[in-house]
Amino acid sequence: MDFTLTEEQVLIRESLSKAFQTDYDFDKRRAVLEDAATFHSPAMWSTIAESGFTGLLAPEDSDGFGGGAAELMVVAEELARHLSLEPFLSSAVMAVRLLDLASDATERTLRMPGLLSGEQPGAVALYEPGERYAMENVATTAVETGEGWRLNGAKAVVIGADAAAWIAVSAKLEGDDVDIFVVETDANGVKRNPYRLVDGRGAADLELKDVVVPLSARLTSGGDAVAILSEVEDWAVLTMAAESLGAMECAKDLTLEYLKTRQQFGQPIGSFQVLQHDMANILSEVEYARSMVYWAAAAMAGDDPITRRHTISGAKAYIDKAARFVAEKTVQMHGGVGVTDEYALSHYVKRLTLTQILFGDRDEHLTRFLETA
Amino acid sequence: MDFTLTEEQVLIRESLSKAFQTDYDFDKRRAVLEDAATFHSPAMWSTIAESGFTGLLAPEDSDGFGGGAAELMVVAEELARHLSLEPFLSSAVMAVRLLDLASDATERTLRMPGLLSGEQPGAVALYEPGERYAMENVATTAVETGEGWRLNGAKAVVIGADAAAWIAVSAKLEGDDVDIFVVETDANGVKRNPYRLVDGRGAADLELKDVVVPLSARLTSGGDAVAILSEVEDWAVLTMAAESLGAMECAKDLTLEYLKTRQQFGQPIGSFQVLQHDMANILSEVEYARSMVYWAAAAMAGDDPITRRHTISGAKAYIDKAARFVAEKTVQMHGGVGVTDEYALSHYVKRLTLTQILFGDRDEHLTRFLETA
Amino acid sequence: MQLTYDEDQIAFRDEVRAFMADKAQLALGEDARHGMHLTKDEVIAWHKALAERGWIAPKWPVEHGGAGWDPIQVHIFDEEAFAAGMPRLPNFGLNYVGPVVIHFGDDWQKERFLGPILSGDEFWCQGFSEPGAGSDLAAVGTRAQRDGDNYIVSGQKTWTTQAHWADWMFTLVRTDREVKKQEGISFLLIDMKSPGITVRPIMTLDGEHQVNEVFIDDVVVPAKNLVGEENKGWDYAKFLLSNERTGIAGVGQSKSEFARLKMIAKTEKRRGKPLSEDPLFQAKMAELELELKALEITNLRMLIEEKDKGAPGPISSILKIKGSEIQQTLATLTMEAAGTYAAPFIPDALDASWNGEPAGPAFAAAATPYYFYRRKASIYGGSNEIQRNIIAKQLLGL
Amino acid sequence: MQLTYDEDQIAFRDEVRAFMADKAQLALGEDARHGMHLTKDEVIAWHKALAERGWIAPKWPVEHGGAGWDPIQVHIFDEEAFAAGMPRLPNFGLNYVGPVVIHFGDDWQKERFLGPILSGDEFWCQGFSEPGAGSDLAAVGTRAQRDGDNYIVSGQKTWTTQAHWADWMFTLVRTDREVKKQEGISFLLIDMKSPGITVRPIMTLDGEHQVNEVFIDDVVVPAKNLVGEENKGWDYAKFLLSNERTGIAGVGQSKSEFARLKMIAKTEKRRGKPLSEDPLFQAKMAELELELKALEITNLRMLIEEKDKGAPGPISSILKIKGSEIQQTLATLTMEAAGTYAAPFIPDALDASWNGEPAGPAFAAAATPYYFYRRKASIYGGSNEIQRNIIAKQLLGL
Repeated sequence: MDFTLTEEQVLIRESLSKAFQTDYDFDKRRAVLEDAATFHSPAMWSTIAESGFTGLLAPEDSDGFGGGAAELMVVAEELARHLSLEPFLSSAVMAVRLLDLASDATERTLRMPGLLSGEQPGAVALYEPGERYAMENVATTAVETGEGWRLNGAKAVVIGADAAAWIAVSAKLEGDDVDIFVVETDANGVKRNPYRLVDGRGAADLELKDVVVPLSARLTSGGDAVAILSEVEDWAVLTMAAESLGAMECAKDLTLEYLKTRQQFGQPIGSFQVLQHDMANILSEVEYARSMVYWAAAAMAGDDPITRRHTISGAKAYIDKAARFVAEKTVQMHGGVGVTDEYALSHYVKRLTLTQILFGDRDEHLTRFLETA
Repeated sequence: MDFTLTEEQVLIRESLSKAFQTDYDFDKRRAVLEDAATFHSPAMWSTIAESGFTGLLAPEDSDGFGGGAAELMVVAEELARHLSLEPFLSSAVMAVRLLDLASDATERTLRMPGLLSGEQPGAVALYEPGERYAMENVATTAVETGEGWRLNGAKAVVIGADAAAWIAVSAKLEGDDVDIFVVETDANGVKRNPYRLVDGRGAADLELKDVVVPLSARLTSGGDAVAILSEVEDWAVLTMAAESLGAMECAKDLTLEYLKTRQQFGQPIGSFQVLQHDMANILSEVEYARSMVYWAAAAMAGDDPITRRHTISGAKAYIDKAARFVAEKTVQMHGGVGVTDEYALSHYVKRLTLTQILFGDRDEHLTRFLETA
Repeated sequence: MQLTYDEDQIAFRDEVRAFMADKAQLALGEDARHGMHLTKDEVIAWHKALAERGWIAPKWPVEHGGAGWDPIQVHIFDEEAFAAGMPRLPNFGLNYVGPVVIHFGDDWQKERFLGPILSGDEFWCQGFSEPGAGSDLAAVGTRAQRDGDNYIVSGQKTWTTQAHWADWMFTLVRTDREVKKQEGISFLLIDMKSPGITVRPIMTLDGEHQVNEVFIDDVVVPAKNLVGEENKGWDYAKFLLSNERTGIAGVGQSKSEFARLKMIAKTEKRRGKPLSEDPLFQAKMAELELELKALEITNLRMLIEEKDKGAPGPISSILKIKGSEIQQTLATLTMEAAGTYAAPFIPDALDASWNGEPAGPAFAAAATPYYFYRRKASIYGGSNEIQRNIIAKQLLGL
Repeated sequence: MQLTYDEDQIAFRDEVRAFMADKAQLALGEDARHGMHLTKDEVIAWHKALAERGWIAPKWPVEHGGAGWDPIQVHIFDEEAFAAGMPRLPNFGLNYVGPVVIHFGDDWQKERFLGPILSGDEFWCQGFSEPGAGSDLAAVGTRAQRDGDNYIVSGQKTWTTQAHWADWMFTLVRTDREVKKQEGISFLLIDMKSPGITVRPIMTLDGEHQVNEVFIDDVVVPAKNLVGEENKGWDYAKFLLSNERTGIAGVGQSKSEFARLKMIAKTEKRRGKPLSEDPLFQAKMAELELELKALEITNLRMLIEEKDKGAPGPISSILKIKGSEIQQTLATLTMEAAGTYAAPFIPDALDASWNGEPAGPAFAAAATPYYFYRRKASIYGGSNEIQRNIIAKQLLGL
């Protein structure tokens, strides 16, 4: 039993942190946030790709780093600390894992280099409008034609779809099998409605109207889609959990600092017992959340998909509660300053709110935790 | 709109309080509590009956006081303040309301005087073992015989059954109608297993083995039992709500006093901000609970049984939460003293715990509140 | 013990309800309910309608153009207005500075200021908070130096809601630094068009511009704009804050928002079933409904006490706490109801004039911004921590 | 990052597990799990079995008869023992005073006291708390006056668990009143059979007699019973309290209680369905299970830190808080599971020898008393409020 990071993991964290410290401070990031056309920083994204982080989870035979859940945990925590707006989650986690799990060698050879170089980011669509977090409810259809497959349907809140060169979507075939197809975002009939998410990252709703894709675009066969997308979702949930932890740590540190410096009624507000106890509770919840991220990371290494999902969902349910508590409490303890956009806390709070929403909220994961028990 | 008590209601409260103050102080009550044979004080019970409180809810044409929910609220709150162990709930609320609602004039004329004099207390059995709070699940059977009805079955945790001269029970007839029967506790085949409840009041489990009752013992016909028992239960729930309020008020007062007098680390513990805020929350919850008792009392006067039940259940769900919070928090704020039997607080805490359990817990009433919306 | 309105109150309610029905075209219905922003014109139209009816200033005495209602009537009016989807009006003039001028102002001030407040021709903002002071309102650093017929005022205010709309600002300024902090404060009315006033927007995490910093740099303010006596400003501020307490529970608005949430729960699905059939979501809804019921009845108890005794007293602190918690839970559950569609964040979509493409159901666009917005409910007007301090000291004697 | 036991730890766990299986007849199975009280004989039988195996004092050094285990081993042992339903042993001798005597006692004291603790022949109680001191342990009023080879001790102790069973009591006594309160305290061992000792039971709200007042009236205590130096007792007390922190999370016991609650939920019905299919009850169970999992992993993190660095440090305060909250929630849900049958209160029914008629399912009799009993979990050993003070001061620097 060992909870320490390997030397390699420490190096990963440090090199990532350094890249962000120099090129992505609060003001530079603000400029990215105010850019209405590109929702992230192409320069930062290049740096991330050049440093090899885009290949963190790609297998070594695809020129990836071959990292696993522990490495992802380290990276995601750090990305959240620096409030990254880059499409790491959508492309380097979800698209990479999907290609690795779903596609044959040809497709992988074709698309992995673009993911790793960062120049052809991918995205994965999990849900459809009105279906909340039920990815097994697929109304999008795929009909075989002479030239390939014709897709029709819609996908909701596809993370990173704004920046993606291609998007993986599930669609129902005749006979009700659900398979995964790759759609180029510039194909005819693909309509994206891009927007920022709560924390500033990009996403889009997706409409597919008679979109024709080649036969090779079908990544799975025989209805494997839901199992594979579930595993991709589990990776995404782990990413959210680790991001949440990173954001909680920063919100905690900012608040502790504020308690020590901010004066009211002639004394630092940290001298008030109620705020001391609040702060003790925050520290405590962050520590417990960290334990739950470890638990989730360890589960991703396991073989049994039910146990994996049970643990991932349990961890998300716990961490979402901690995230809400820390986000709401740290704002409250800051008073007015906590709600201003110009102070970093509100940005961590937004991230903590987003991580609660994406890939299943607390109620959803509590239910999944019980179902998989 | 008016939230004040009438002069008459104030008089009721004061005369009841006076009777308890003189004859039922903490030590005298302790003696009652330690009496293994009789779970209440026959002397105090006589005083209550002589003062007319046993007839509070009985109609005037039965020589009762003809009071309603507001009067019951006042009395129950006061009984809880004095930690009464007397069978008021079982006999003066449940049995009186049952007789009034269910029985014909003959039976009422026969039994009401015994209830009012306190000499022949009654009790009402609502639930069966293993069925929790589902009074519609009746396994007890009633079979007509030449001489009357033969009853077989069991009833769970019948409040006041230890002291009762008769008990009203539901039983299923041929054809699945459920009706209410009166059983004399000294009848052949009636077995009681008496015990004290959490707060010291008496109750018993009841077994009926080939108990034969006369034809006149059937109080309802055509399966009215559940509707009538539901109304009796609603009266009991209102009693619990008002008792809970009285006990919360006392727990609050004891704790405030303790905060002001108890010294630790060289200062009264009431100077610690965390305890001040706890106390503010307690005050607040007690005020809100009081409002919910008013809401419940007002609902008992209404005509529509669904609305009545909706309100009663909503109030109980709210008040149970407040009761748990106040009980647990006041113990915590007292530290070790709070868990000792010799200090009054623990007795209020026990009462607050019991009121959460009896006649449906919070989950049950939340569900009922939703079902009746 | 009588929990329903009496005949007069019911008649009053019916009168208000009829008025609301009559003015239904002014309410922005679904848009307003879904958290869309109103234009100034829309707000003014509603203001004028109320002014015309003599209902624009519910609590002002009739001789000053008010409705002269008692607290219960004010409550009934609020409930009906919110139920009908009418917008909340900016209240810095009507509910804050207006009563102060009526009670403590001189004839010239009454003549000059009350009319434009009633007509809606002048908007006000509140210059109380200062940087670094937080809930310690008496820590006023802005200085006003008497100079002939004027005061020369310098300092800074912050969290000034709608300063960018306002024509006037009522302020606390320090006129004596030698005495206890509460004793050297004056209550001064400042024209926002005065040279030396600079308004800097503060963007908040809901993506909105509502509050501002106001820099006051050697601003010349005529001495006739001083309300009451010099150095007595703290008394007027306390009077103003105690008025703020009425209506602090926000019962009417929360009831209207709860009704909307119930509608939403009927259409939004979780695992193929509407949220109105989801046991976990329903349990949260039921608990919230009961909290709101407890607040409503307790608020009525306090209003009757206020009606009988003239002032709500410190017990209103408990209303502020639960009222704000309920507002926050309402926003939280609405956000949860939006599911995945709580994630997109498009503040522009809240402008009625926006013509971009919405993501998800109509209510979803405002759900998360509103959740963020409601974080303020437990901070402003004296944070909930301050309210608990008040309860402990003033009600419990701790 | 490796979240599972290593090979050595698994081998150790299997060894413990085999031992537990071997001694299964000593566990009182259902009775113990249902909260029935053990007789002193039953407790002693288990004590002797462990003593024989050399496992009675897990953390004592081997040369003093201990097992010499590291914190992870102690944790594994606890988990297995609780999972097998073995009773918790009184730990005032083994875990509290024993290590103090080992570290600070002289040879005579080691010779005299350690053996009977290991053999189970002498029970101990802890004379720290005094009336009116509460969580302020240094507020010691009991005085010890040196008189030749003896101390004459007078004062009063309270909340003294099992004083009515104990042969000996270790106490904090005041030997100097002129200095700071922490500096005039000594650590003295008192024979409970000494003339002048009076034990008065304190009944608690769970209907039990576990704690006592101990009156000490001019009791003559030989000076050789002084541990370490005079006036250094506070140091030894702090050492003792820091040992108390290991195992404070109560993970093993809570896991065993959770498993039992899961069984109960399968049989108890609500509205015709078992609680294990009731959405509200299941949501509470799931939340509790996750709290317990978070506690378990965090506890392991701390244990490894303790193993590596030698001491758990103040971070263990967070374990105490959550550990006690979980214990309380477990008791609360068990009470809720009992439904109507949580209402009867028959303390006698918890004696295995009782032959009255039970009311309701077997687990129900102990459910509400246990809920009451568990109220103490957030009070003793430094209340949770004190723990938060410690976190704020020692970990956060506030």
